[in-house]
Amino acid sequence: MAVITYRDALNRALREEMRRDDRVFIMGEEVGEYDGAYKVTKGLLDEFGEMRVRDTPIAENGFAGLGVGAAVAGLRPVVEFMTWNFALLAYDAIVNSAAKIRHMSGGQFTVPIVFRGPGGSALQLAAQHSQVPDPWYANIPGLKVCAPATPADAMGLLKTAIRDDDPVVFIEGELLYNVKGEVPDEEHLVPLGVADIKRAGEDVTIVAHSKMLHVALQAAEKLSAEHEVEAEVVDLRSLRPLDLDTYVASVKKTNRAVVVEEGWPVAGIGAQVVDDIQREAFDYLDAPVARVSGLDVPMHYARALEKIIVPDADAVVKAARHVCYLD
Amino acid sequence: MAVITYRDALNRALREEMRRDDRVFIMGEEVGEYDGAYKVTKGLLDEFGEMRVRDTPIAENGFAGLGVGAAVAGLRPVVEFMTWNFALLAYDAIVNSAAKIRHMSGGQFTVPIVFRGPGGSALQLAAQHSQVPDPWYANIPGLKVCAPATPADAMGLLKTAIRDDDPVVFIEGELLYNVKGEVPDEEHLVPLGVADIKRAGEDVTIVAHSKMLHVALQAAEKLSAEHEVEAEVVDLRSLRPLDLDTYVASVKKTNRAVVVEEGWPVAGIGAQVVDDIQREAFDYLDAPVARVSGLDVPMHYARALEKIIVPDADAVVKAARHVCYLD
Amino acid sequence: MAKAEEEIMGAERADLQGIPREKLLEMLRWMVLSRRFEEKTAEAYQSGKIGGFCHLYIGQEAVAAGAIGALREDDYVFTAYRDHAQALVRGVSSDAVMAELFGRIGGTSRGAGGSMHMFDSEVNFMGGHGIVGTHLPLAAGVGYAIKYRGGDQVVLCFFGDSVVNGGPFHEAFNMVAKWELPVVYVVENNSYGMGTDIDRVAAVDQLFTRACAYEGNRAEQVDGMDVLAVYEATNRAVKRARETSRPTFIEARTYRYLGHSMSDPAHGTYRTREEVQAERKNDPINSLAARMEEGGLLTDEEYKALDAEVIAEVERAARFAESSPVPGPDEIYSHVYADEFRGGLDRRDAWR
Amino acid sequence: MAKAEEEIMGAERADLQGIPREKLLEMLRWMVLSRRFEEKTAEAYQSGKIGGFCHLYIGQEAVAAGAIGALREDDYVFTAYRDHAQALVRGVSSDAVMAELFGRIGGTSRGAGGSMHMFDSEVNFMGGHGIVGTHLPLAAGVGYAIKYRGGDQVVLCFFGDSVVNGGPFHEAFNMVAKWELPVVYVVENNSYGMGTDIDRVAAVDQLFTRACAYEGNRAEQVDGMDVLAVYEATNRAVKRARETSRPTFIEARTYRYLGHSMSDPAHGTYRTREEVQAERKNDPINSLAARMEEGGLLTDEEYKALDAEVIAEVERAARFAESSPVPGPDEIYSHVYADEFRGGLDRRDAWR
Ligand SMILES: Cc1ncc(C[n+]2csc(CCOP(=O)(O)OP(=O)(O)O)c2C)c(N)n1
Ligand SMILES: Cc1ncc(C[n+]2csc(CCOP(=O)(O)OP(=O)(O)O)c2C)c(N)n1
Ligand SMILES: [Mg+2]
Ligand SMILES: [Mg+2]
Repeated sequence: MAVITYRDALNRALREEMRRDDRVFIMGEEVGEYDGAYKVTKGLLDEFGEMRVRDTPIAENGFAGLGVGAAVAGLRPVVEFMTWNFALLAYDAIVNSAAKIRHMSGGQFTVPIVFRGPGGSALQLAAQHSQVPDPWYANIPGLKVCAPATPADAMGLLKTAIRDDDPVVFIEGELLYNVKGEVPDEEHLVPLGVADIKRAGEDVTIVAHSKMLHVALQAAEKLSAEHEVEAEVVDLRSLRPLDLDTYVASVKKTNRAVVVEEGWPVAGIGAQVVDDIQREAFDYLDAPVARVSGLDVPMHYARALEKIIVPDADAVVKAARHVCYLD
Repeated sequence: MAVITYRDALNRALREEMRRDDRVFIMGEEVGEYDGAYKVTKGLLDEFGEMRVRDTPIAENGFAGLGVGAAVAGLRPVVEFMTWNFALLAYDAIVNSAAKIRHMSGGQFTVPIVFRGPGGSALQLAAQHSQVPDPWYANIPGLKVCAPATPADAMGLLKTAIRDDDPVVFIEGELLYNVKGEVPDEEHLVPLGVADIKRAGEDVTIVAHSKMLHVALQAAEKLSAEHEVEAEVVDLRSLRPLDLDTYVASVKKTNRAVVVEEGWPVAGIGAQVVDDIQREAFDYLDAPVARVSGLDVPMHYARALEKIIVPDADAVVKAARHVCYLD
Repeated sequence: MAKAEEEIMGAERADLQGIPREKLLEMLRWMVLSRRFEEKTAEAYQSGKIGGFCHLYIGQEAVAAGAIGALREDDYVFTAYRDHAQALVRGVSSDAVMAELFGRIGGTSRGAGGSMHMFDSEVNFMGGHGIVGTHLPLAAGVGYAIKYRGGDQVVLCFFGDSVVNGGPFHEAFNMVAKWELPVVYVVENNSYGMGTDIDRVAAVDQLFTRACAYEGNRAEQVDGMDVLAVYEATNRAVKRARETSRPTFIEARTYRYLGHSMSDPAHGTYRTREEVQAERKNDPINSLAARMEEGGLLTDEEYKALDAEVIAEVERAARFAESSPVPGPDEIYSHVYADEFRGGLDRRDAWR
Repeated sequence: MAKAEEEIMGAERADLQGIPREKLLEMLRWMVLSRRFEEKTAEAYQSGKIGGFCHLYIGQEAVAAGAIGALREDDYVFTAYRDHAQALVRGVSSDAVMAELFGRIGGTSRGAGGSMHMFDSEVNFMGGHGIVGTHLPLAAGVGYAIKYRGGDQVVLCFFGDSVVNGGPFHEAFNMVAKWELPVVYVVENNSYGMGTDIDRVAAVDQLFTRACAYEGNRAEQVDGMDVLAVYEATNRAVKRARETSRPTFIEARTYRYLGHSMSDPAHGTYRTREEVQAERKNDPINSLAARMEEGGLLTDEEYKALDAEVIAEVERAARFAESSPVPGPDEIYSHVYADEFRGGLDRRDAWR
């Protein structure tokens, strides 16, 4: 298995799927001549040409809608948002068109499209450029939503998303592009809607996704090394469908849970996970489920505050100790 | 106390605030010459003239943004969306501009604006016109969010929202406009962020808001009449801030809860309420909290299916009996 | 009668403006069908058989008939929520359109879409969209797909006058012009967006002039009450799109006789009875029929027979709709996803 | 020397194109300040004192200086994320701008906004907006407020070339034209939106011609490397806005010497070194200085003194920024709301 970056894993997924199926094309700002703002589409224009690697004007609602139309007509567009912060302008195209056309047409038309790009905060990008869009899309029936944390999952999920007949919102981690990991050399597909236990443990379940998986894993190491707590870390990978079987089963084993997310707390993904756990594993819970989320504020520019706002391993450790009644 | 409709209560609130403060103006599609698509702005153009009652082109993002600019410059705009379904086009203006300018400017500029209009399903309006936007806004720090259920609350909250210095998302019930109720003759203000116990009870807490409050109250009557269960019904009224003190206290008394909402389940308002309850009242809970939500599908046009998709009193009764271990 | 004169008369008998009698009859029938269908729709709505928002097209029939008349079978049609006539003219069966209005399984979308969301993949009828202006980028996307595959089909996209002030219009127009996509955009300028006179909200006097901002996008204004004018303009645009893959913007000036939707009166608030009456004099069906009669291409009896046949079709459609089953609960999740995933929280609908 | 000649010479000594020496010197100083400030910014960014996205304006200084130079104190200024020069020229203190870049309490937004979000209510500097094009409707809203109150202020709104293809541009332009709002929109056409040549994405050859779609919106193209041309065009537009409450669209053709942001090289991917070098010959600061020297309005010593003074100001700003405190945790919630409500879930940050 090769060790490659998350960025290269995405690039490989795109390239493989574009080679495999000539209906697949990518469009977005700077995806072509510039190789992508984050270089995820590097080299694709050279290999596939302008019709299949299309630089767009800055018109998120327009080109997202154009992608939806192309999908309805049988192509398989991958629409890149330079970041998900700009996709607020395309919220209508995604929610009112992509998610609903199949249903509104009584199943006559399908919308096999992937909307992808980085989400979450990076480093000091401030309020308009540091948002986690996860719950805005996970709430919407008609969409599927992924948020991979590792290169292998990024590759496997993106390939599956492109082959899927439904619209998939694919949220990458802006700070994960340089993260390295093993990726199978052969074709690698990860099913949508299936969580993954990234670390086994008996004492507490930590549920996380995307960038927060890494924070959760760090916390698990600290808990093990410093507090004699063995955490099981569940990586959601998909946010719609949510794989509640996996995290509920884990909590039934550990009897305690901490749910971590980078986004804002109110009606976040974590709230849903808590709801599922308390409903399905009520009698197994030895403590209320704790949530660790981004603080309930627009992101600050100042690095010192950004560091506090985004959850870190210490916060997760504290919450885990709390649900283990160790504090 | 006069008995008036929810529509007239809103109209009275607008008129009183426009008379009281000449910085208040309203803009939106058909708010002027047509008296509003739902007649909420009836007579205002005649009384206040074109600058203060402004018919707009169909350009939701544009006029919402224009409202934000006017607010930053010191006016107090009320921006009407004909329905919240169209505000998906304005999501960026609300989330990236209205909610963040105060923070991004370090508190130098405030954004005293109200975005209002009907949300939720009405009758057979199908997928694009029957959406509940509540969680998309409740998730966003920088906004305040209201969703009143009665004429008195509609009036009192709208007046408060207009006087508030922060951007308020005000979600009316499309099917509530004709609902009648008592409204104080004197000036009536309802604070933001304060829930209201609309029915007292000992056996189970039902949390609801907007249209679902009426469903919850019906269910409570049935539970009392047919099942000897006395439900306490908490009307959230505001979705941000959420008044968790009130519903947590109620659950500490009843030890059981059902959370009802019209919208989609995944990461909905109800998920957050469940999270709050299980965290703050864990030791008081005699059963997992149940949620009753709209089904996880785009709305069907066919009346028979719409009736199933939107929660009704029977569904709430079933859930309440379940948490009372009566089924 | 001199030979030459006879020839001219002969030519006139066989066509109007070079459009053969067959085509004229077809367009006439489409317009009458649209009209009669919607008269029935209004009746069914009043009696509670149809619900929701329902926007009638009466008065505007020449636009759908003339424009869609210029298409080939494999071309595509998009429109907004005022979509019954476009669907019928495009060849969606009147049974299926009526059943959709009734919310029945026999409807185009099995009752899921209703009045505003007609779709028919058989005839490339692409909907039926409810959020003003947002189908313009979708139409551009189908144009992109055509170009991508090297096909020579054309996309025809109708929309209302109020669309020209919105962002989606601008973004779509820029992309189709820049990328040279085979899309024909037709604005049905009926002067009003709901109760708002377009002149009160558009900072442009003639809508078609907005094309000036998109080089490569040709624009033309036609009398939308004249089906032949619409047909000819669309023919030119379709030819240009098919042969050179370039967009055209057609402004068809038309008029809706009835209210914006079933809940809006025909006149009163924002326009006078006199205005509506004056416009009604210029009826697109009457004027085509009259011109065909003058030209000796249609007799009164023929017209009556056509009308009777159409009425029979519409009545049959209503009976079909009435007898088609109401969708059952098993339909609720059946078309949300292409696979078996039926929603995020299966276990949540336990209370129904 | 004849009397008349002397008079002319005298006039020439006192002004260029009728613009008095005072004003010329002011604009020259603004441009030099912008340039020197950003040179320091680049240095501080390289050494890690500034973070996030940071977009420099070097090369474009004539646009901010010329346009803002035409304003009155009580007018308003909006711009995008490339906002340091606009802030400085508008009169925001260089200390506060630098401290904001450093993310310190002494910054314009107490370190909450950073490079992209400069705001200063003291001088009606309205930001500093990061989502392309979305500040155009905000500027229209301030125009609405002015008209509402019957004032005669003007709103000046800068934006980049890529904005002209987006919906917010269209919606804002339509509203300001229709409602006759006193807004002057200035597109800083530096030919590129990040790495995309505007000609590759805009279906129009000359950007200012897009105004054709909005009657009542006058348009004008100016050499954005010539501060006097920008000043004069903006003067005309401001006069029109102030006196008749009507909008103008100015296209200032300019050029950015450096990359799009600190992470983008000045040339390589999407433009050549030669192109950048050729454009640099046309430097707005040098050419104003040269013209003033030719006109006898500036000596080399005067210029050097001005530059030295500016450099001192910038160094002082950097020292101020450096010594200004880093915001503490008590700042986190302090400006989200106007009242005491500090977020939805107070009890959730227990783990920090
Ligand atoms: C984005 C959006 N805003 C508002 C509405 C509500 N609405 C439905 S139709 C309509 C008027 C549209 O007028 P026009 O485009 O001229 O079409 P017409 O109804 O005349 O065919 C409005 C405002 C909507 N459906 N979508
Ligand atoms: C809506 C939106 N899409 C994409 C971006 C990412 N982005 C930031 S700047 C930029 C290019 C803007 O170019 P232009 O408007 O010409 O301004 P310039 O940078 O040349 O000053 C892009 C694509 C954004 N900030 N907002
Ligand atoms: Mg119209
Ligand atoms: Mg540019």
